[in-house]
Amino acid sequence: MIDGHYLLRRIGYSGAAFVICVTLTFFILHLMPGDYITNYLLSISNYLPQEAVDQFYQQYGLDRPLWEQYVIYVCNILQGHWGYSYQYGLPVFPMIMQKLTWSLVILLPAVLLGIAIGIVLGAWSGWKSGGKKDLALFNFMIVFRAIPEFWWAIMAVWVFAFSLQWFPLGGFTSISVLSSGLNPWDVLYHAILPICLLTSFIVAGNYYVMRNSMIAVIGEDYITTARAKGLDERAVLWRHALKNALLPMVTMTTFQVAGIIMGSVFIETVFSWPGIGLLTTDALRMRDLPILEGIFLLDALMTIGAMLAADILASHLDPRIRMGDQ
Amino acid sequence: MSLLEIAGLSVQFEGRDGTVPVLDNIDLEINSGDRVALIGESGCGKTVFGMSVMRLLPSNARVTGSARYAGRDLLLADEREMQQVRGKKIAMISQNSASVLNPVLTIGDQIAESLTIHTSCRGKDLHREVIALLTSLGIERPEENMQKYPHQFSGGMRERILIAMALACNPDLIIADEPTSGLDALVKAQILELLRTVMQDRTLLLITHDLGTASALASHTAVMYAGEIVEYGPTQELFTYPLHPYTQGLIAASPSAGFHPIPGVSPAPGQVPPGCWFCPRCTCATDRCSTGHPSLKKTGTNRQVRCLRYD
Amino acid sequence: MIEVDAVSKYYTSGFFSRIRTYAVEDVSLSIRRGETLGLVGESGSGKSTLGRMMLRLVEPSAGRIVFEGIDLRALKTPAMRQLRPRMQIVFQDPDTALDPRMTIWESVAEPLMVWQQGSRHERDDRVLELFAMVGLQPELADRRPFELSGGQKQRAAIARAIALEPEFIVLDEPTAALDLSVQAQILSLVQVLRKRMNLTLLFISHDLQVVEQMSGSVAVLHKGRIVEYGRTADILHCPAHPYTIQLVEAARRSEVWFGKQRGNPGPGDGAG
Amino acid sequence: MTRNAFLWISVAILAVYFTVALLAPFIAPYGATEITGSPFQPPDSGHLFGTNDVGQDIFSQLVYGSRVTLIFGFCSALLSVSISTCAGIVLGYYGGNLDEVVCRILDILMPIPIFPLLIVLTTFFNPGIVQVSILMGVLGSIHGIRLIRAPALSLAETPFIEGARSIGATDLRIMSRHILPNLMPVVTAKFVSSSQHYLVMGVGLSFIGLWDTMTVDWGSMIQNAYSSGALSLGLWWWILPPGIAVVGISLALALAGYSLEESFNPRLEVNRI
Repeated sequence: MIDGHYLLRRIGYSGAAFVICVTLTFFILHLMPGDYITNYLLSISNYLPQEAVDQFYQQYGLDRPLWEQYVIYVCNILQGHWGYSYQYGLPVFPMIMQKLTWSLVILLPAVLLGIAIGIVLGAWSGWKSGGKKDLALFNFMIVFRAIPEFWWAIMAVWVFAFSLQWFPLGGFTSISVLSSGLNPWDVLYHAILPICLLTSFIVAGNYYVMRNSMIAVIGEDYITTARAKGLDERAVLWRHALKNALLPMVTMTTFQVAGIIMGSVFIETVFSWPGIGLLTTDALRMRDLPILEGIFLLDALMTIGAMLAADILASHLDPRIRMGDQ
Repeated sequence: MSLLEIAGLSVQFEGRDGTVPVLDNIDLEINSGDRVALIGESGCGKTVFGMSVMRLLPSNARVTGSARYAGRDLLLADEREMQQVRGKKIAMISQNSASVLNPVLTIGDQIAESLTIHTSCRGKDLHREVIALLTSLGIERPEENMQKYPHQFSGGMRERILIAMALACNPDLIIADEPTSGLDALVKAQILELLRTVMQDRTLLLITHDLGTASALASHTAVMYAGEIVEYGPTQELFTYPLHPYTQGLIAASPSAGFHPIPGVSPAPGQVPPGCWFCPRCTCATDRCSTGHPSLKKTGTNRQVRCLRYD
Repeated sequence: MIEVDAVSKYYTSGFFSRIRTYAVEDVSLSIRRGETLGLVGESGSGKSTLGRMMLRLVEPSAGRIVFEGIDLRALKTPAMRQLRPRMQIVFQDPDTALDPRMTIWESVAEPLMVWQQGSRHERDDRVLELFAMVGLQPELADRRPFELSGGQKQRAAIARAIALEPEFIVLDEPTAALDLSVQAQILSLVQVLRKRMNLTLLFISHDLQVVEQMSGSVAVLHKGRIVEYGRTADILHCPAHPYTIQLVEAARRSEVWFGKQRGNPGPGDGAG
Repeated sequence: MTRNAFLWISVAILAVYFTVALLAPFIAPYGATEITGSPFQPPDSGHLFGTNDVGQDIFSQLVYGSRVTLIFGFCSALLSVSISTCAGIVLGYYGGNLDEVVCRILDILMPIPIFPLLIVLTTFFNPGIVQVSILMGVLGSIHGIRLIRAPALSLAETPFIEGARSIGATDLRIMSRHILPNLMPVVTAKFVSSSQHYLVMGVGLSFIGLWDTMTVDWGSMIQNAYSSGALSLGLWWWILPPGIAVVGISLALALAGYSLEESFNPRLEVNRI
């Protein structure tokens, strides 16, 4: 049913966006003073045997013309060869993937919970807009969102971990891991506070968008039409208001979720959670460009993919896009 | 037999800067089989009137008076009772605009909706019913069209769909709010013809600013000015022998009469002059018109007028 | 005075598409000085586009528009700008015809400001004069559009349009958004101004009856093409094109519904 | 409290912050990196907010640090909103092929994540506050242009703009006298919300170590205190002042932003009655 042209165009845009990202990282690497192989080798050892340099030059095609290097670079990226970390001398891709797994442990539940709770609260608040409870919740959310994420995290550590000692101060596991191995319950215990914090950030973002969207929808004429048919309020909300209010949410939620990588950087830094966020902070301090570029590429891939999915979902939900708007 | 009896209906809106009166002391009786038109210019409160009977005004509206339907005052009914009335007993054809139909539901779903709430019609029967409705309103290929979404229809077709939605449960009274505004001349003529046919033996409250639409559809006409009814009577009589100076002015201002304008502007809500509200624009006003506010007087068998000249 | 010769306006969708959607197709007409031409058509028939093309507010895709012997399409932007004061437009919807952030005074005075006409003092006098010409009370001068009624806004829009004493005015459904009694006020104002300033008018409307009152000749536009063009009375009495026939019939019918019930109206003859 | 009261309170708070940043040398008793006492001194009359791990005066650091934070937040917001407004108005007003091309490019750029890109670029350039502000402003305007272009486009299609063209007003006059004033509500609200956003982002970036270690600002102060264990050592005067400073200005900007947005968005207002 989906308009094929629309879909093709969207996929084309996504591809172009990724090409731009890859090109960007390629040129950043190449515009570095010196070349990236020398930089890499220098960062792991002070002594540079000429043969090693030559071998690397050949292997990475640095002796070829720029466009050939570019092609090789793109091929490498596509095959998962994302270069070597200055800091650790290890290949970037597996490193990032391993950290990503840890990030997902807190990101996944937070995103799912956050979207669900945010939408429900926002829809309820928008539906009841103007009421006392709505205003109380709305004002609370404004204040909540205004306070920076890392500050919430620090305060949470202070109150819940340090003062009340309900949760550990940070890290992903207790010291007992050395003797008894990784215990899922222990990890969960360490993850609860970060997950709660991340969830509430996502809730706050989605709440605001959903409430506005709901307020816009309940002012529409078709809501009056639905009431004039004799529908009860529940049916008006579920059948007529909710679906329309959710349409702009699809795209906005994607933006929110894509932006959460920033929130997770702070959370992971404050809680020393060994995910992408902590890796980012580490690499930033050490100016470890290949890792940062890898994180950027990964984030770009995820965001571009999420946006594409959101576009397809939106076009599926909204007949005006699906049928190709006249 | 009186189907809907409205007495002393007033509506005020509470805003930031105090209350604004919109409707003042409206009395109107609609008998079964009547087709009553409510004529007025924009801002005179005629749309608010329809919405107040349906109890669909926003929460900052204060409605007083009574609207008795089948012996029950709708203004006192609770929300659950109103839901039983809306769509089933009293249905509405809203002012036609692109936004009155839900953009994400097919028109078949939207028409079937009122049947689902108010009748036990389900499944195949429901499908058949919707198709019958669409066919009776001159929508071709109903099977195919009921799968379409509102944005795929033209203004004229949307109007037909709105009429179908209103007729679905065979209501006792239909309130049509500007059913022909925003349509092109040809389409408007078609819709008027259609409404004439389907409203033949129904009870209709027509809200419009268009004298042509009123005279084509209505058996009785009420003329509103600045939130009150200034004249009421059988349509034909009223247009032939208008009594109130405002009605006379309206008719003279119509295209076929050669655009003789009424001087001045309608007062904004809450800013009516003392005495007769039409007085500052009236060509036959006397001194007493600017002091005493006239009441709606019966003149003749079936006519009422609010003008001091007929006291 | 103004001549439209085989003018078309089409849109292509996308960069590479060759499919043309015509808004106006091969239209020719002419208006003599002091004459009023009515342009009738339903929404989407291209009548507004045609009116705007005659002022070159919309760029025609093909054809010639000649104003007083000057080919408008051949003019460069500065030369066209010099010509603008001689031709004006009044829009359908008074709500959007005036800048919402300007006072009525500023809106009416803007044309004089743009062309630096007279001293500040003289401009003020001129604006007052314009207010009087269109029947606007001077105390409305400092209000903003949202504080005025539709009729008042349309009067202000007309004052702005006549401020530079144009010769040709396009009236794009000036009363379609107005109430009946206000419509009559505006139309009679237009008639008065037309005589007083010897204006040439293009009167665009979807309402045959309005055009009948306003103009001596009429062009009927249907799907971007002129299907009938001639004296108003002739066309109303014996329309030739099927579309016009339908249109006239529809107008007649509503007149019959209404007219047969109308006796002897008039504001003066109350049945006292 | 009414919306206006909120707005004025926010403006007053902002004024205090700006005064402090402007008059920093007169307000701060010591230099930002000057060692003026023994480490970990609790607040007293000599050191209003105590001292940190090397004996620098926290109050002075706070005062000087406001400069970095405010410059980053407001400059990048100003740049981003200026670019967005100019480009948005030009695209919306002229439309046509230029608009089409630019919009498609923006469509493509839209999903590129700005935050990691900024980190990569700053690592590459290794720049100072001004350069990062510029980068941030330019990257941020990718979203901003769209935001301004949409209302500019619908304004450009309204009759009063055509009317202005028909009286012979030049394009420049139309854009500056008609379109821009009508967009001011959107632009103002966008500026306030962007300042808040960028300011917090700047502190955050500094918290995770964007600037070099010599730059004193609120983010690096918090980072310094947190990573040195200020919490577990109970040195509340070390970590609280910069945090409260950020929270204060961020709240003021957020409240101002919401009040503005609400007063310009009649729909939200109606529902508040």
